[in-house]
Amino acid sequence: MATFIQLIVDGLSTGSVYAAIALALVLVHQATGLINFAQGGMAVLAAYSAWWLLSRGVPLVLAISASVLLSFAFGAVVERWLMRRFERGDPDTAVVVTIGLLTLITGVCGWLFTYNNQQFPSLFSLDAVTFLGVSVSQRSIGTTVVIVVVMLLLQALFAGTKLGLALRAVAINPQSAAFSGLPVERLLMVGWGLAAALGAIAGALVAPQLTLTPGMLDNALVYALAAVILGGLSSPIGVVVAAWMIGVLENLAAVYVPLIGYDLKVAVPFILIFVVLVVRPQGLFGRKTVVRV
Amino acid sequence: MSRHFRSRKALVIAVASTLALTFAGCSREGGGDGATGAAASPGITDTTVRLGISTPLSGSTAGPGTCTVAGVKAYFGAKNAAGGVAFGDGKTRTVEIEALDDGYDPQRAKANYDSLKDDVFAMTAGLGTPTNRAWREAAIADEVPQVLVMTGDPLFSDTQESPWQLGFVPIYQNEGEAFGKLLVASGAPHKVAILSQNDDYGAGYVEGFKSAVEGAANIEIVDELTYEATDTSVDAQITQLSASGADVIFNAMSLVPLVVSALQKAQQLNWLPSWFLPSNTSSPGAVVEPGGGAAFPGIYSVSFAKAPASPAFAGDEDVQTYLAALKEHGDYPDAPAFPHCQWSWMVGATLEQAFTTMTEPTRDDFMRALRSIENFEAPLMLPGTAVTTTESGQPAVPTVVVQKYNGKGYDTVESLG
Amino acid sequence: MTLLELEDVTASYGPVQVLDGVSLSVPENGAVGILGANGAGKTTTLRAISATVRTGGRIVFDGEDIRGRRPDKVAALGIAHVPEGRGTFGDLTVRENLRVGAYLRKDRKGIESDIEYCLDLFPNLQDRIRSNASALSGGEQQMLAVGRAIMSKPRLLLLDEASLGLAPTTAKAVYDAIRRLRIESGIAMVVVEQNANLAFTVVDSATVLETGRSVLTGTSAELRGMDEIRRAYLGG
Amino acid sequence: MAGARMTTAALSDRQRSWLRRAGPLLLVVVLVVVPLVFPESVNETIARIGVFAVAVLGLNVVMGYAGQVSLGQIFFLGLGAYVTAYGVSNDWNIVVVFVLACLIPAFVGLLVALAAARLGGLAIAMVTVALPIVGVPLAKRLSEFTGGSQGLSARFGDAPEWSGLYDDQWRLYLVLAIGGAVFLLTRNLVRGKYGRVLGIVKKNENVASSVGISPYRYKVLAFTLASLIGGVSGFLYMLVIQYTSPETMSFGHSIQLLAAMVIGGAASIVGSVLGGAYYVLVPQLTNLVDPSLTALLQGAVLLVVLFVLPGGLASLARPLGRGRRSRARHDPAPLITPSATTKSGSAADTPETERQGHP
Repeated sequence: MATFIQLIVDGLSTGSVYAAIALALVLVHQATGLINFAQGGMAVLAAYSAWWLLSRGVPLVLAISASVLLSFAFGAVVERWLMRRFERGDPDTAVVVTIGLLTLITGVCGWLFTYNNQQFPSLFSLDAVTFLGVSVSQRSIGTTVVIVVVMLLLQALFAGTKLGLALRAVAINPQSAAFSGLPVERLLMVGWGLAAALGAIAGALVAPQLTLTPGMLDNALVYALAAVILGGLSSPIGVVVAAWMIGVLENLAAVYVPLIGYDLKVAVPFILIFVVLVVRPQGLFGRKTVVRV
Repeated sequence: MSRHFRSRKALVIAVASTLALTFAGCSREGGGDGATGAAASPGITDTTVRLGISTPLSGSTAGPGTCTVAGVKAYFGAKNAAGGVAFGDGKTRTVEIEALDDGYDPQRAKANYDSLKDDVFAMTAGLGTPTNRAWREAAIADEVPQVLVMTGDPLFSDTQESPWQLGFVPIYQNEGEAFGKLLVASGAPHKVAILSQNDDYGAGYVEGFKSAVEGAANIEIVDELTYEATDTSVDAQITQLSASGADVIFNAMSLVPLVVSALQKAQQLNWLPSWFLPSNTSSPGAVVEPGGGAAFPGIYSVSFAKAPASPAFAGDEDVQTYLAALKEHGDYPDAPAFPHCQWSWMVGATLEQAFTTMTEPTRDDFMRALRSIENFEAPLMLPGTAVTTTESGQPAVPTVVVQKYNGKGYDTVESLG
Repeated sequence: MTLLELEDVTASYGPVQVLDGVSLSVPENGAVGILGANGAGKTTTLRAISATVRTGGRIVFDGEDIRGRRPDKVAALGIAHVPEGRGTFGDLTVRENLRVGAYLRKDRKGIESDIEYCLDLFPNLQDRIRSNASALSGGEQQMLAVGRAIMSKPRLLLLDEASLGLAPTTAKAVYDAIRRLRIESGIAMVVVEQNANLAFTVVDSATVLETGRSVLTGTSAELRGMDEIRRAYLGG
Repeated sequence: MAGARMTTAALSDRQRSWLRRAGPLLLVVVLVVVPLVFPESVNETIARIGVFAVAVLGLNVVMGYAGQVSLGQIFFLGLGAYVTAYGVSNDWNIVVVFVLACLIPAFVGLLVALAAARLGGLAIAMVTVALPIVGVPLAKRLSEFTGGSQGLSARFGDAPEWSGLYDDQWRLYLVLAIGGAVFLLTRNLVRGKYGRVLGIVKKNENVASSVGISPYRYKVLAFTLASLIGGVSGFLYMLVIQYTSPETMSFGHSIQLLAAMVIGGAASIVGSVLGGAYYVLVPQLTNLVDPSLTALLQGAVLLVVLFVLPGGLASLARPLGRGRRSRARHDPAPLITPSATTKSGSAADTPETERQGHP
């Protein structure tokens, strides 16, 4: 029984890693209508910039804050000088451009910082907290708490604020948004910037656990995508819940379903997606929506 | 000649084709004759010899992949700077390295081989089982040496199956076996949990380990799990294994981040077994220290190379020469984070050893020379290990020694505890 | 007093010239129709005004030449464009659509009372206030599009083919509401409409375009009386 | 203005009619001669391009022409390769092996599509992501058939004695013949009735339904066809590479294949060839420049190419060939334009279009 509960707790903390990237994917999708494959790569770049500052003696919190700000600027620049050319064309092309961006960023990280694993210090201690025979590290708790806070902020941004509404409007229909006086181009830049800044937070949260390499988030990206689809593209709460579900069910399936086992547990999120989408095409929490990947 | 020449029967009916055959005749000649006369193989002249490497320099295995090039480049870079390598035929040649990136994609590895095979004398040092297997048969057909490659796949060390191949690093089975023997020899009862990578690497380790502990009354394997190289976490596996009550974990894992987090996770669960790590993921600085290895009763690994980061070898002459050359000629300014850098340096030394006994500038003679090295102590090798290429079924480095983490680096141990 | 004046406006998409000298004058509180065949440049004329196509000539709004400004800056001057195909925000609810329309306004209370006004003008939207726009019927979407546009409290409304794809009764309901809006608010309008009969229920005068050129301008009454207009645009 | 346009159109018409008559013949002659004149390494490169051109073509059928996002095309290449490797190493008749390498992936594709196409576009994307992601560990588990992570080698297609050809020449002929046949059949298909129907389904499923076309059936058809073509590319993969392992069908390669399709030019036959060439040549090019900067250079090349040619490399070839098939942009048609010519001229420069609305 203790193992069972421990597996659930482990699943939740793994799920939090997926959730961190998934939230950034949701943000950029809500703000630009795109699935951004480079989201993980931008988070890695942010983590490297924080790591570089650390190695120059900047305190951790300051380094992470600086990387968040830098990422905001980087995201805005990417939108302005790269994505803008593709924003009104074929969405498939724009997605492939983000794939190219991911490749480029990975290459730049590898070139500047090598492909070696770098240790990235955590904001939270690795010490375990034990409760009812279940132990969990303070790092996992801290990561999860930050993610929940970010999730609530995002939810509030989209549901309640004028900026959130404007970002979504621009993503859905830039022309009508302009007819209503929305500064479309600036809002697109802000959308990319915010997503990149959120990615920087995600990067700093998960880098201590995954250790910093240029391809650190490649494997997590697939899970994050699955969480995004499962949770519903428009709902931050939905994707975080979906990411946790994936993390937990994956563990339980691996241990308790012999046919699946540890090797095929990666199928779990997709089975889950299949089952859920049959019942609710818009995802667990999403509203009915028209999506292009 | 690299390829078997076949007489051209006139088959082609079309006039255009006949015309083209003439062109073909032109373009097909020219390749093949080396500058030293009819006997020389491609890629070798009186003054130079060219070696090819196809290895991952991008993607998830780029870290160790970069090392496989850096070591060889550093070794021959230093030799070239000192005038070159004296070959057994009395000529001194400089060694050129042509390294290509395959991104761990078998298809690209084959493409790299295709583009290199007529320009290089031999292929060497490349990392990866599927990427080396992808062109193994082609290399046999073309009679191109594919030697001292970085894979523990036993196929490459089987002289019958792979006449033009030779693996460098110990086959995975040997490494697993070495630790198994140590465990059996301890005499004390041990419960072992196994966590291995779900591929030939993990399976090879486990196979070797099991063969060593088979029938031993004091060893019981209580649980055995796998993980995928694409997983982001092995927390669930560690949780499950911790419940097995094992006091030893045999952990055949090739990914540094996952090893680090496995060590951390076990501590969190307050499960502190003796820990076995493979040779390629036991770096003191990059793995054990960040993983908090000191908390465990013992971290064991197998090795045949001196770890430059270990204080025991900080003043070692071999190590210092190596580190200086790596920086200067290997295009590798940082402290090497993977043992593959050291291994590939040894590959360089082993190649030189073969070169010095080569009497003809041919691939055939090179293979003969390479296959007749015995007990060669390459630089950076640990006492008790040596390069021996005369034994079929075994790679160039057939033996490893078991080591135990001492808080900074590793000490060779004869027994558990 | 003239609110909007187009003088010899030209426009092109890449190498293809679509407007070749359009002139138009909209008085304060007035409503002008644009008639013409497919491809005559009606929609492009509206796009020229709202700055979503590159143009030449002069476009004077409230005494200022606004040609070449950014679309959102033009909108900020008080020009609201209801594009062909409605251009609602499909994934936003009806209320959110209306709030986006009021993006430039800061008066919370005024916005709320204008939302109420929109719902009064288009009672169909009342029940669908929480629905996504994409779930609305075509007529409801058209109403929402007009509502979204007037939420910005514009001085000039550009209306493009508001009856397109709607059942005749629905189209009439939309135009009834637009006429009421005109009477109650005095917003000036430029109305592009295939169905000239519908357009004449709202506009005072109209311009006829042919291959990107203004060929005829007159009051509603004058134009209704002309045979060729009747044949071409009024269905006999 | 209009007059000038007419002249260009007439010119290119004349050009095209000349090309139409002489082009195929010229192409066949070139294809027959090419394997004979080039050195071995070039032949091998061309053969590899052929393999991936076919793979990209399959992806184009489902994505470019039918508009269904597929992130898993590499799975069918891998499946075809495994079937081929298994058949060859068990000494089955090579024709039987080829047929199975087509039919088994097609059948699997059909099963997947029957389930996924019912769910709509997004689910197809996610189900197709699952194919390579789950396919890799599945291939390892079925090691009895797949050789596990060590993969399967299978050498076949050596030049028969009577041909008097080198192996690489013979193999290249096989690739050109099989690949050429697939291209020809696909070309006829997408330019015919099916192609038009797929175009309607891509543009607007509701419209398709309203004119009596079942979008479901055509999506399933396109997906099955893409899987079959993927299987063929897998067969060719084994012919040329002679080795396959779970690594062959990794998700990363699937994404690269997608990039190759877009770079080549979506919904374009020529684009598929160019995409295959891109997939094979760019890694060789980056190796030539600096092997340690592969990712950086590849990313940069991809971005530069798309920045200059958002329509892909095929848009370079377009003015020469079938010039005016206007690309499927999401252009709400700012005005009811008088002719198709005007429209294709305007598409590129339309200042504001609705990016995402109601399909």
